[in-house]
Amino acid sequence: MSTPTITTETRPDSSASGDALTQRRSRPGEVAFRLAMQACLLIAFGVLAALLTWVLVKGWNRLDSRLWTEMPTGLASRLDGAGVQSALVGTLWIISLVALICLPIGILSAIYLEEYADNTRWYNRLLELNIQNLAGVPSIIFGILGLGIIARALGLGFTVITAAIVLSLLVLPVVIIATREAIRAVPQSIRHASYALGATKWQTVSRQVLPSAVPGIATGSILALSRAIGEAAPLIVLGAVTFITFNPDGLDSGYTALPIQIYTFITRSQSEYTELAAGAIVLLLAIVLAMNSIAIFVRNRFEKRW
Amino acid sequence: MSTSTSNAGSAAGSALRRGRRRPVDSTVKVLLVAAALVSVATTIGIVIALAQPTVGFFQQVSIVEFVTGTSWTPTFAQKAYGVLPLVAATLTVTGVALTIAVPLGLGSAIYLSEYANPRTRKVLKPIIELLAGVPTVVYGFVALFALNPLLQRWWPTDNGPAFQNLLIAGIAMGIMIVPTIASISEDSMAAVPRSLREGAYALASTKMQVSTRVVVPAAMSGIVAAVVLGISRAVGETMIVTIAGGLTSDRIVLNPLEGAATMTAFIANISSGDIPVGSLDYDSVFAVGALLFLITFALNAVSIRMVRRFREVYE
Amino acid sequence: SSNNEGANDGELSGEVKVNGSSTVAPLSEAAATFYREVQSGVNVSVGTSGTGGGFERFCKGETDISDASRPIKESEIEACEAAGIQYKELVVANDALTVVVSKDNDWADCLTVDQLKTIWEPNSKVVNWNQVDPSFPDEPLKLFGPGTDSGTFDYFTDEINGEEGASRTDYTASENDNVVVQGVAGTKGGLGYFGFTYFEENADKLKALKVDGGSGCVEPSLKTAQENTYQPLSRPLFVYVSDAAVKKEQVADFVNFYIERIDDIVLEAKYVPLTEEQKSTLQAEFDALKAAA
Amino acid sequence: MNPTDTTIRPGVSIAGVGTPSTGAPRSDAADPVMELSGVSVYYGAYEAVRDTSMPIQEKQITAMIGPSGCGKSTILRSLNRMNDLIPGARVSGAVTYHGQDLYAKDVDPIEVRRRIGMVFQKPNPFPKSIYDNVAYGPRVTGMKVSSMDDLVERALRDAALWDEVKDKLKTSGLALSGGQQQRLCIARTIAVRPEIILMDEPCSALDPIATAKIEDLMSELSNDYTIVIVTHNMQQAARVSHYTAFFTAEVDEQQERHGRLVEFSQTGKLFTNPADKRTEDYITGRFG
Amino acid sequence: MNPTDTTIRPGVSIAGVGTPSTGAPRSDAADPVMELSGVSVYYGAYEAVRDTSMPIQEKQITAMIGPSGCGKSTILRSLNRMNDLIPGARVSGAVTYHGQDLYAKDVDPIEVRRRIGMVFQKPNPFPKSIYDNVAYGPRVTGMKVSSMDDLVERALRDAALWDEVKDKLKTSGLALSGGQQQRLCIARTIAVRPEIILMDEPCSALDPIATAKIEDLMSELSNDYTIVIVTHNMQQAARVSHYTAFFTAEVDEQQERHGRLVEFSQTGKLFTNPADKRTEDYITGRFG
Ligand SMILES: Nc1ncnc2c1ncn2[C@@H]1O[C@H](COP(=O)(O)OP(=O)(O)OP(=O)(O)O)[C@@H](O)[C@H]1O
Ligand SMILES: Nc1ncnc2c1ncn2[C@@H]1O[C@H](COP(=O)(O)OP(=O)(O)OP(=O)(O)O)[C@@H](O)[C@H]1O
Ligand SMILES: [Mg+2]
Ligand SMILES: [Mg+2]
Repeated sequence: MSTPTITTETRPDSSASGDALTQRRSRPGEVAFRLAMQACLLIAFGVLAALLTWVLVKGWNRLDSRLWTEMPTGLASRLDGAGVQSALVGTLWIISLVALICLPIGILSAIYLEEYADNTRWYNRLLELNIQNLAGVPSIIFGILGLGIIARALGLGFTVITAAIVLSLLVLPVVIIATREAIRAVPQSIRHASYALGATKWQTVSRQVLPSAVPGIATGSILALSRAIGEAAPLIVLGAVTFITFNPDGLDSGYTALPIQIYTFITRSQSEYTELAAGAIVLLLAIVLAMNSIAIFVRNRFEKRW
Repeated sequence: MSTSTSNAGSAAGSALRRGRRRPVDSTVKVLLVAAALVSVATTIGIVIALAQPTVGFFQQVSIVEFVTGTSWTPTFAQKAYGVLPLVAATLTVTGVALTIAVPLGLGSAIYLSEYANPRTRKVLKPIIELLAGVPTVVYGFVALFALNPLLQRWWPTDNGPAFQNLLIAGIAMGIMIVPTIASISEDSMAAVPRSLREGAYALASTKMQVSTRVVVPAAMSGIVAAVVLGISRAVGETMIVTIAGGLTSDRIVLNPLEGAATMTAFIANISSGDIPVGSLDYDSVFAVGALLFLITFALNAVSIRMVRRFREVYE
Repeated sequence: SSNNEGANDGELSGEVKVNGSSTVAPLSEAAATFYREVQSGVNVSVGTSGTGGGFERFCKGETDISDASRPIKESEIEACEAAGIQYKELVVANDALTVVVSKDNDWADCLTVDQLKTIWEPNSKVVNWNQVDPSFPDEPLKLFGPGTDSGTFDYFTDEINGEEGASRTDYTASENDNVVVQGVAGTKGGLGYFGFTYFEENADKLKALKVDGGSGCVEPSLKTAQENTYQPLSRPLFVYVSDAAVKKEQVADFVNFYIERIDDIVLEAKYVPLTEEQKSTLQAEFDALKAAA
Repeated sequence: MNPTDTTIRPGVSIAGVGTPSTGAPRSDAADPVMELSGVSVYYGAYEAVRDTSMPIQEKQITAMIGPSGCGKSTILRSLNRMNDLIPGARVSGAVTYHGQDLYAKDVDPIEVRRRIGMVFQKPNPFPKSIYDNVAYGPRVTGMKVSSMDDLVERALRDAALWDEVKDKLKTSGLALSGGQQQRLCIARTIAVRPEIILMDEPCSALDPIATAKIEDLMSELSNDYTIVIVTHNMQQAARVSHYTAFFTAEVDEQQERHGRLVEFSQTGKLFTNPADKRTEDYITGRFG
Repeated sequence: MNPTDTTIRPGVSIAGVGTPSTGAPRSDAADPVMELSGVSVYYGAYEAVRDTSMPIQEKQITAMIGPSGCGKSTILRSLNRMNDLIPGARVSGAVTYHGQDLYAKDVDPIEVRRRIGMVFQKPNPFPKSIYDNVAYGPRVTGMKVSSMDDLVERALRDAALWDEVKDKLKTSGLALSGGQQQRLCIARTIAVRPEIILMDEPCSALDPIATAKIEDLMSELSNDYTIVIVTHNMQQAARVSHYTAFFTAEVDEQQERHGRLVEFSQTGKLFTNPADKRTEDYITGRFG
């Protein structure tokens, strides 16, 4: 260990300094730190991987086509043959509607904020702040909003469309923020080039900015939808119906959804329910993780690095 | 106008006057503003949905009792409306979650950003982001049926943790938050300009010194924002605590080995319970909801400020 | 698979919306599952918004049938009246609230109502089994119970402590049946109560205590509950049906089916079947309702 | 405003203007097509360039030179209202185009930019095909064209790029080399047949060979177009331009830097016989 | 390796080396403290600079000039193993420091960088206080110092910054002007008392006044330190350096560009009497 004992008055003796380079210092702290950081990564993701594997094992017996071809049953004696088809279809209904409601509104809002709003104006700043705030509001509060305003005040009742609107509002900030970032990543030079050719604002936005931002928007949108798929809390407050043996057939139909179904299974004490819950979780995870993978792939593959 | 001629010079000046109408452009703008107003309507909707029952609640229960009382028993015959037990349970769970998530998340981020080779990072970063999307009901399930038996089995003393307890909910929540904290902190570390690292290496720093003395401090506002986001996710998380956290609320529980109701768990339970809607007890849900809304509001304010500072440093 | 005489044999369609107590839900779910086998065109949904949530919707006309683990309350009656909703209360099953202890508990077999009251009354200071009965060992008492927002809680507190909701507060309450099952099963000195179904489903893990309501120790069972000797903890479970709903063919048919198959349904849901007397009342109430509609 | 009404201000030497026949670099030099008088440009409260007056002669190349930050780009962008796009940017004084004040209330900036095109420092082709890059301007401005193919070909020929890309018009503009990209941007600009082309350091991101090509192209284009070019490279200004404006940054009492036009004259004169000491220092490389 | 054992390769003129007494810019010019022999640097499979041999004389300023992309920065970074930090970067040939091969297996790169400091193109102060910026190096290298305050003061004095910042040592280094930031980076570097300071275009982000200050500072520092500077600005090389290396990029058969050392000699000689035609073209501004 050659701690340089150098005062401010002197510097390394130059004639010796060539050799001094080879007296490699051993740095145990260095190694320990690296290992500690590596351990954090391994522990965190090892535990996560272990848990997900555990769910898979737990639900293994239920992982067959019964899961999506069979309806839930109200008969404890027939749990073995039961599935979660109505919940799966309900989830697909809801998510399609969320896409239809949330994506246009979210993308248009983002265009407004990024391209049109003069952010020196108080109302635009307030708008922006409002969206950032909404992004942090707990999902259960959206359930209260849905119950009081959308189901009751607007009279939409306890239907697929109510659930879709509530979840749309819940993930709207996610779509807006992701879209804004994608739009912001389009270099100013592209806009300037377009304006310099005599294009109007909307021409510039619709023909240059949006096409370039598509990968980022797609990524954000898919992530938002997959979040909506997994949400249970607002639906609990909304009083999602928990036992349904038919698939939704319209906007005003009753529904249940996978996370809700899983939650009710979890609260039952028979072990068949626990297994069924695990099976349904694997199904839910498969959907959510597949969507997230697509999103991340799209981003990494298609997003332009300007 | 034909392609072969350039604009006639002398007439060009006056041709600049606004002549053309652009109806598409003005229509579009109306549409965009309308879309942007949806989020405002959402906030107003939330406030309305919370305000009316909350006001009703506070006409019968004093605000002072609500914010200072140490027992919350609206569903019992002897009613008490002190919200502190719910707040305490929320803080306890959040504390446990952060104790796990902050070191693991930060450590992972440092490893990924400073040590891992680019190929490893390219593989691991998306996986982290993927894991951040696991629905919370899954963590609740895992907490109750996987972590809890482990905890009970390995607990060193006889007096083990309750079946539903804040510790297990906190651990599950911590595991849930790790990817978020890791991912956002890694982003902010990656945003620390290369030039700063080079500057530090050129001053004979070791890798650990560069990480801890230059990169982490420089990325601090991003890291703090990640942690604040983690806090607000923990505070607002419902499913894990509902499934695994317990429902006790008659007293302030600070021992994480006991079960207790968080604000969110209380709301979720009452919403599916048997008490008459519209009663005072039922309205307590909205009072708690309003408090939760205010708390996350404050957290957001902190987080937004942090993110802004983090943006300012290098842009 | 089953012979459903009496009911309209034609193909019915439409919806039947049931909502309410999660305690009663297993009955309605079983009914819905059986019914689907005969009328696959009718969509029966069973929600569990709780008895309160169920009545709220019921009295707004949003649902056809309300599952209830307690009788309708004054405020709810007013709400229904205000909205012009006429209804009938139908008793569809009996339940025996069961007091359970751990299998490791070898000292207690029977508790009197008074003993239960000492344990559960508000501000009770009982924290050890030997405070319940000096002959019991020195074993810490740990209490479990259902969510305090549930009808089960209301009923138990009313019968044991004399007032709905009057209870000590320092026990582990949960909506999740597993919590009581696992909690009591895993704690030597544990004690809890819940519906008979949950005990039956977990009889391998738990031991049910006999209850002495003044005329000796009675164990909870289908028989004692049906014979009404398991007192005071056996209670009725209700379904409320509105006039307006019965006007809908498919709802009337479903309720009719529910009543005809009530024994199968109760058996499937592991509740205590109705007595013959209760059954004829049930049929009579329903007939009256149909006549009114 | 009368385009010849150029106020000569203290500290600014304007030479060779108004006497187009004497020593003018081209015999066909005409009256100014644009005119700046007392133009100041602000970014918020900060006055980036102060009080600039100079003419832009028709079908001539006017160069702006000066050290970094002296406001060359700022002034250039004020000529086709590109500054409108920068929040807080504001122009005072008058910029006229054929006598019409560009900043008058009823002037449509979109029309302005159609007539006064711009080429940027970093080549910025759209992430579209070469063909679509060139066709974009005619499409958005709603030009009535008999054959878009012909128009695209002609623009690419005029930009001396046709031979290099004619077989791959459908490939992305981003797949070209830097110099080709810059010529594509020029082709794109001339496809809408502007009268004036503004170029902001169009060669600074290019290698010497590509630079030479663009310089040749500029001389070629000045037969048909009025060109204003900003450049860091004095040799380039000397090589290609007919008129040169030299800007510098002055520091005021509050230690703020403001851009200032120091000298404007015919290029030959400015480089061989500068009127101002600061110009001389700059062109002899004494600073910068 | 014997430091005077400099192979003269075809195509590279090395003048004024090995004869330090003849026309050497300083009378105290000594033996080379560093020596490059046959150094090539690769990024992955791409050979960015080929076969470079040149000496670095003690307490002299050596400048590297040449067009963009010719590998000046690459060579400079190979002198203190900063290239180690770029994944895939690799050095072949020998770089010696006092005769010790810097790339020998047992050499600790951190020790190397303690002795051979570096200043970058864009000032990159840490987002910490001025004081902490300067104290950073001594702290991380574990220097035993009697008084950190004294050390900081002295480094700031040596970097000609003390008077400007002495009253605000606790404010952030980012709050300084560009020129001050660059001097802060120099102060930070000399605080660890290196023997050699490498500077990669240290003035290119600065205005002329700040540039002049840094140039003065370099001359000052060359009394105590060996300095290697990369610059785009020939005038600057001519003004401050004692030796100059001129690099250019050659295109090979596969159209790949490789950096090459064209000529190395005493600065006066290189600028007044270049041995190579390419050097002459470059310094007379015929390209670049
Ligand atoms: N968008 C802007 N907001 C605020 N200030 C700006 C903006 N753009 C430029 N400036 C400032 O205005 C002044 C002039 O800038 P400008 O870009 O016009 O200089 P320039 O002569 O083109 O320099 P360069 O040769 O570096 O391109 C500078 O001080 C610059 O910092
Ligand atoms: N990290 C890297 N990875 C791959 N190639 C690189 C990297 N850094 C530089 N190069 C390439 O190596 C060559 C030399 O680059 P270098 O930065 O050394 O040039 P330079 O002479 O310093 O140029 P400039 O004057 O623009 O700074 C260039 O072709 C460059 O593209
Ligand atoms: Mg510029
Ligand atoms: Mg370089």
